[in-house]
Amino acid sequence: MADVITYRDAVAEGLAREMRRDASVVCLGEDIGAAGGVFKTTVGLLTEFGPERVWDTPISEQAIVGAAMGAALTGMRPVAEIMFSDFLACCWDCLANEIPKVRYMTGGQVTVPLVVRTANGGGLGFGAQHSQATENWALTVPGLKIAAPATPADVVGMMAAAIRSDDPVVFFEHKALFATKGAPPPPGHVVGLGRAAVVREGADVTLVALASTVPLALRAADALSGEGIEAEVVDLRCLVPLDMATVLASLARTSRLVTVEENPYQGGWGGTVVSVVADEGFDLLDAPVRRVAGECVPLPFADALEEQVVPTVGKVVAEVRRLAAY
Amino acid sequence: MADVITYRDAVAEGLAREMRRDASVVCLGEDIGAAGGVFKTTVGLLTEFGPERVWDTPISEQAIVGAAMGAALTGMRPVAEIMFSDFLACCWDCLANEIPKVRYMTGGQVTVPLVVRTANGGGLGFGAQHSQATENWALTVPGLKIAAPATPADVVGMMAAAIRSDDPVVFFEHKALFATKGAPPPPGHVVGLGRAAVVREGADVTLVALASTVPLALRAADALSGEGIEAEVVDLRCLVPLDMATVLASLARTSRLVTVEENPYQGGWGGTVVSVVADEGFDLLDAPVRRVAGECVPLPFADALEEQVVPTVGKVVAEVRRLAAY
Amino acid sequence: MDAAGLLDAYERMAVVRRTEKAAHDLFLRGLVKGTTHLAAGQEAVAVGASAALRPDDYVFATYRGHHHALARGATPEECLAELMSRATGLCRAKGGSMHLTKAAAGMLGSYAIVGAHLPMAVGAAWSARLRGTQQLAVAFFGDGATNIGAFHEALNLAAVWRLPVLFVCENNLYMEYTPIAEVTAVPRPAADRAPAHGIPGEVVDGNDVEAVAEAVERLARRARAGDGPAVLEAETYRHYGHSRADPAAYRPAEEVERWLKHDPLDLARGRLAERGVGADEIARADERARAVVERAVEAAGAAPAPDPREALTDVWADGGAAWRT
Amino acid sequence: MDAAGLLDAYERMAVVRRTEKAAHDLFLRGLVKGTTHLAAGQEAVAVGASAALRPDDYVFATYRGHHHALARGATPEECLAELMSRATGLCRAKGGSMHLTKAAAGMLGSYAIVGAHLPMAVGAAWSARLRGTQQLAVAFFGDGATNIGAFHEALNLAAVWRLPVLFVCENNLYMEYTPIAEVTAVPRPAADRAPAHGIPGEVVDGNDVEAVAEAVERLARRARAGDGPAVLEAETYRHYGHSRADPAAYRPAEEVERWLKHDPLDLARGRLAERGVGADEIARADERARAVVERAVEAAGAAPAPDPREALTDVWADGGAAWRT
Ligand SMILES: Cc1ncc(C[n+]2csc(CCOP(=O)(O)OP(=O)(O)O)c2C)c(N)n1
Ligand SMILES: Cc1ncc(C[n+]2csc(CCOP(=O)(O)OP(=O)(O)O)c2C)c(N)n1
Ligand SMILES: [Mg+2]
Ligand SMILES: [Mg+2]
Repeated sequence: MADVITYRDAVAEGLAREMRRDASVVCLGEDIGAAGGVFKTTVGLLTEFGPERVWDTPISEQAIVGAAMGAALTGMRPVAEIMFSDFLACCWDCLANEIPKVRYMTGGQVTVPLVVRTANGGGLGFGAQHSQATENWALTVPGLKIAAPATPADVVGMMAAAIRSDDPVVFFEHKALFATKGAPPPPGHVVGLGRAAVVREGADVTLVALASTVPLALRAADALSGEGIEAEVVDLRCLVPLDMATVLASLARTSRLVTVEENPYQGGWGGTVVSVVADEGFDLLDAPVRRVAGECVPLPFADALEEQVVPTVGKVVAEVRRLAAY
Repeated sequence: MADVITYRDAVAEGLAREMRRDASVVCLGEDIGAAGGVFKTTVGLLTEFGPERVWDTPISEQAIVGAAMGAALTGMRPVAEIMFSDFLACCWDCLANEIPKVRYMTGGQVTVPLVVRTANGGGLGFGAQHSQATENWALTVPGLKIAAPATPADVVGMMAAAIRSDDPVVFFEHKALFATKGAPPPPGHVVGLGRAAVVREGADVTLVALASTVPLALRAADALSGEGIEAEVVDLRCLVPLDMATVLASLARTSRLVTVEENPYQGGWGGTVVSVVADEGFDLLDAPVRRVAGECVPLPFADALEEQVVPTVGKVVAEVRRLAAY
Repeated sequence: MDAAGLLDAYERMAVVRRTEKAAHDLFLRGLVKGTTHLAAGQEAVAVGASAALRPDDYVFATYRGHHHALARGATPEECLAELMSRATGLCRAKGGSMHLTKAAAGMLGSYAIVGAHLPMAVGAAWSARLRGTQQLAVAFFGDGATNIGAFHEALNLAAVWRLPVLFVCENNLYMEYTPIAEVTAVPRPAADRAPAHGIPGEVVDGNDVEAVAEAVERLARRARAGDGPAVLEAETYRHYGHSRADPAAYRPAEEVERWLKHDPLDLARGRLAERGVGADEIARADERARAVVERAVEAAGAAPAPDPREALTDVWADGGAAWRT
Repeated sequence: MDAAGLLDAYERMAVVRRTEKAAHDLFLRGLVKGTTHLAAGQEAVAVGASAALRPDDYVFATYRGHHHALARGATPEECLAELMSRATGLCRAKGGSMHLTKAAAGMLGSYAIVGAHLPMAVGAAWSARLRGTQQLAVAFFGDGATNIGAFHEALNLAAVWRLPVLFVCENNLYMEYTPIAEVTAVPRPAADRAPAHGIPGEVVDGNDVEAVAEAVERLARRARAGDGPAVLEAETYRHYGHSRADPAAYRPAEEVERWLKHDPLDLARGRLAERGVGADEIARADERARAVVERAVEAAGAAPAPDPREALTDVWADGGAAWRT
């Protein structure tokens, strides 16, 4: 293996590893076969595994996710691709009302071991209907596990965990990270779901980040370091299970917290994190908690406008400065 | 008019008042015409306004909400009924990706003056797919106004505001409140969207509630009063616009805050409220903030089980006691 | 069907009929909470189809699914216990009337959002094909479901992949309270849509248990042979209202009368007589049905309520419900 | 069409063709960010349909919608300025290539989620009927959209309510990279689905601007007269790949060649000659098209970027974006 791998290639690698391990893993989605996916995240799978393992579908998101559910109920481990996470809306009934509830409402008679992979987030200039960070949609629904890796190694390790999970997992691959590179994962690499990572240590403030905002928070931390403020950066990696233990432990060291979220402030995941902190971590706090999140608007097309509404290094730095001065 | 009106009748009354005022108001939905709605919330409309104003539809949630959008773009003020709020998932693309974004992404060329009414929440024993409180789904999407009245008078007054609004409004009618009664609204009653109401004053703790949890919070406040704890109860009435000014003003008086939410803790609206409080109201807080919310599970069928997972008077009282003792 | 087979089918239908009656009475007595959607009148669809299926085939049904659960082997006691919120219910009182499920018998669920389960059935058929098991998947749904998008997406995908799945529409002429004809652009809501997806669409007398069994058997054979899915539209009628205590006043009296005269149990009884099955034998079948449902009502009523702690189990495969550390 | 009408249509198509070429070049030069879905090759559908519509009719299009915006009266400059993120763009740089909209000209938007705008067109037609205006609504969409649920829900509702709406499919044989035939159970993805909703489904040569205009005119007349919706499937082909710099290597060379020989502009040019329009007149039309697009590229390029404060306007009808107090 090369000494670096892109996040994009890591997706295909993560899928291929599990497909080699387990014949019950099958993929379906639009243009994932011969075309290798519109983001080239399934390149090579059709060639290696053939058309009985990699299925091109019509533009039928409800049928894709519903079929995945039916297959998962009957012995397979399907991995469905929904091309852009905005389109989760097109199969939201299945994803919100069926998949996460069927085990519970049958009194545990069935399991639903499936993965729904999707390209999430902004930064590529695709406009209001192809740029949303929709991980917070999934968070509103109990019964879904939610993975959102920030590095190529985590893509592979979390993909392994997601596919092996007997529970349904929504796997958010971030569009703006596809071209990023990182250390390749060792063979057999598995990153259990629900374990956050402290990706930078620091004593002054905790930055809680996810997916695209992890490198952003790290850049902000570097900038702050020059001003004598040392930020600890926690990569949540999953929203469910949510590793509040790691967040609270970090807060115990730093006493200050900022969430860095791409999803909008209203209804964003940071609200859930902050509300746990404002309850269980209240005594640890030396300053207000801040959320640097998306503005509560649709995503505009022009870069000059988009910059105004998504989290940026500058915004994180400014908020942390305010907190440090508190 | 009688000296009390049910919440259920208030829905039909609110609709009728606006339909009388404005010929561009038209209703569509499943079984809303001859049948008067499955919750009897549109009784009398077909008779009074005829089939050109009240339209029965097929079971086609995407077509219902999409058609409402198309009509709203072209000079009408449609009011679409989605029978149960769980089924918003069946038209989530239109509701999350189209309706709230079209004005913004066309640079303000169009407006979308429509209302989507829906029966929300649990308490009637309808099980996992007909009992959800899904107001938090709508909160994840900038561009939707969100109304959720708790009393018959507010139903009428907020319906007037919602229908007159040039912005799209999701109007959550609570199933468990349909049979409740209250003072009838005066003629011309309008309750502007985005104005919370302090429905009980008290100096010791602020309870922030919405729709079904308003009467619940009031009962808890009564119980607590017997123990010498005076709770102020804020009925948010809307999630967007969110009246944080009223919440923060109350907190300034009480220094303690508990949200009472029917939606699940994870991704629930209380997270957004609490995160604003933990930021802008941090100095006002004398104790941790607590959220009494739905458990993070699908809604179980049996009463004995449902009670475990929804907010109850007992749970609110217990949390407030803990805070008061802090 | 031979006489013995038909008698067996008759008895199964009688059990469904009586279970539904029991559910109705228990609802009126306040012992079943929430709502029920009874299938009395539609028994022949479930029992006829089941007679033609293999034990390892998959069935997906709707909120109006008691008859399918029973036809696939759930006992009246399990079903009624579920409706009565008992720990011994099919879903341990977590599902309720709308979600009867007996996974161990291939009855993979009753789903309460119209149309949602059709793609699932497609997926189960796809899985069967991938595993090479010759299993069939059957989705039962109402006439109203044919106007929702998921229906069409499911049919097209099943057709393109030539999957062993049958789409069985129970056309009972009504959605909740609105006649299907008022909101549907074609006369046969299901069968007339099949050609849009290149698959056969048949209509059958859904009150004739033998006709249903014959049609399902034939279409199943075809599907198992790799010739792809089919749509079967079964014409039938519900004896009760849509749900709860709906008196169904929106239905013309002569329509109700006509259909009550075309009762699936009467029809089967007539056929049994034609085939020389004596009235006493039929009476014994009726009596067995009566007894089993009577015992079921008692046993379900006597069963304990669920342990409240059950509310926080079964979200995840590990049995728990923890969403955070 | 008479000679003058056809020449006008030809010039309009030439403007579209050149605008798309300009967009393509600007994209490759990094001056258009994100993505573009070009309609070169499909001009005749937009221009032919527009020729048959009234100015107050409503048009709903997809992310591949430049030709529809232009056909309805948006200028190349407005369109290119939008693609180039300029303040003078059709949507003030908030929409981008996928969302060209000119509401003032009844072009009520380009929508980027497949199928979503079909119900909207139904709603606009419903509104026209309620207001008694005899306006028509037209939804343009791709072959791929015929497999998504919203398509069927829209057709059925339009049929049941007999609304003045036309569903015009631009069948260019491909979704993004997958041939439509591989994932669709019937040969004519749109026209073969129309009977499932009791409405006529016609096929037309989508590269023949006159044929398109004729068909739309005829179906529009019918719809305005209260005879309900129709499906028109226009066979056409895109000259570029699906989006961005897709080289469309998945398309067989002989297929591409065949379709390039059946170019809508060539076809119209031939017809013009047949009708005695001289080569010089056609050349002048070409020259006008060239000039308008050249000026558009310059003007758009010279236009200012949007004011960053615009990011927080236009969520609400009051012009603002405040979600809380
Ligand atoms: C998507 C969706 N919309 C609406 C409903 C409410 N609803 C429940 S049953 C029903 C009527 C269904 O009619 P049909 O499909 O004919 O089945 P039947 O009840 O007659 O068996 C409706 C509208 C629902 N459950 N799901
Ligand atoms: C619901 C949905 N699924 C997937 C996509 C991604 N996507 C964009 S264009 C496209 C192909 C559409 O094909 P077709 O309808 O034939 O239109 P064409 O691009 O050929 O004009 C797909 C799959 C989308 N935009 N929306
Ligand atoms: Mg029916
Ligand atoms: Mg196409």
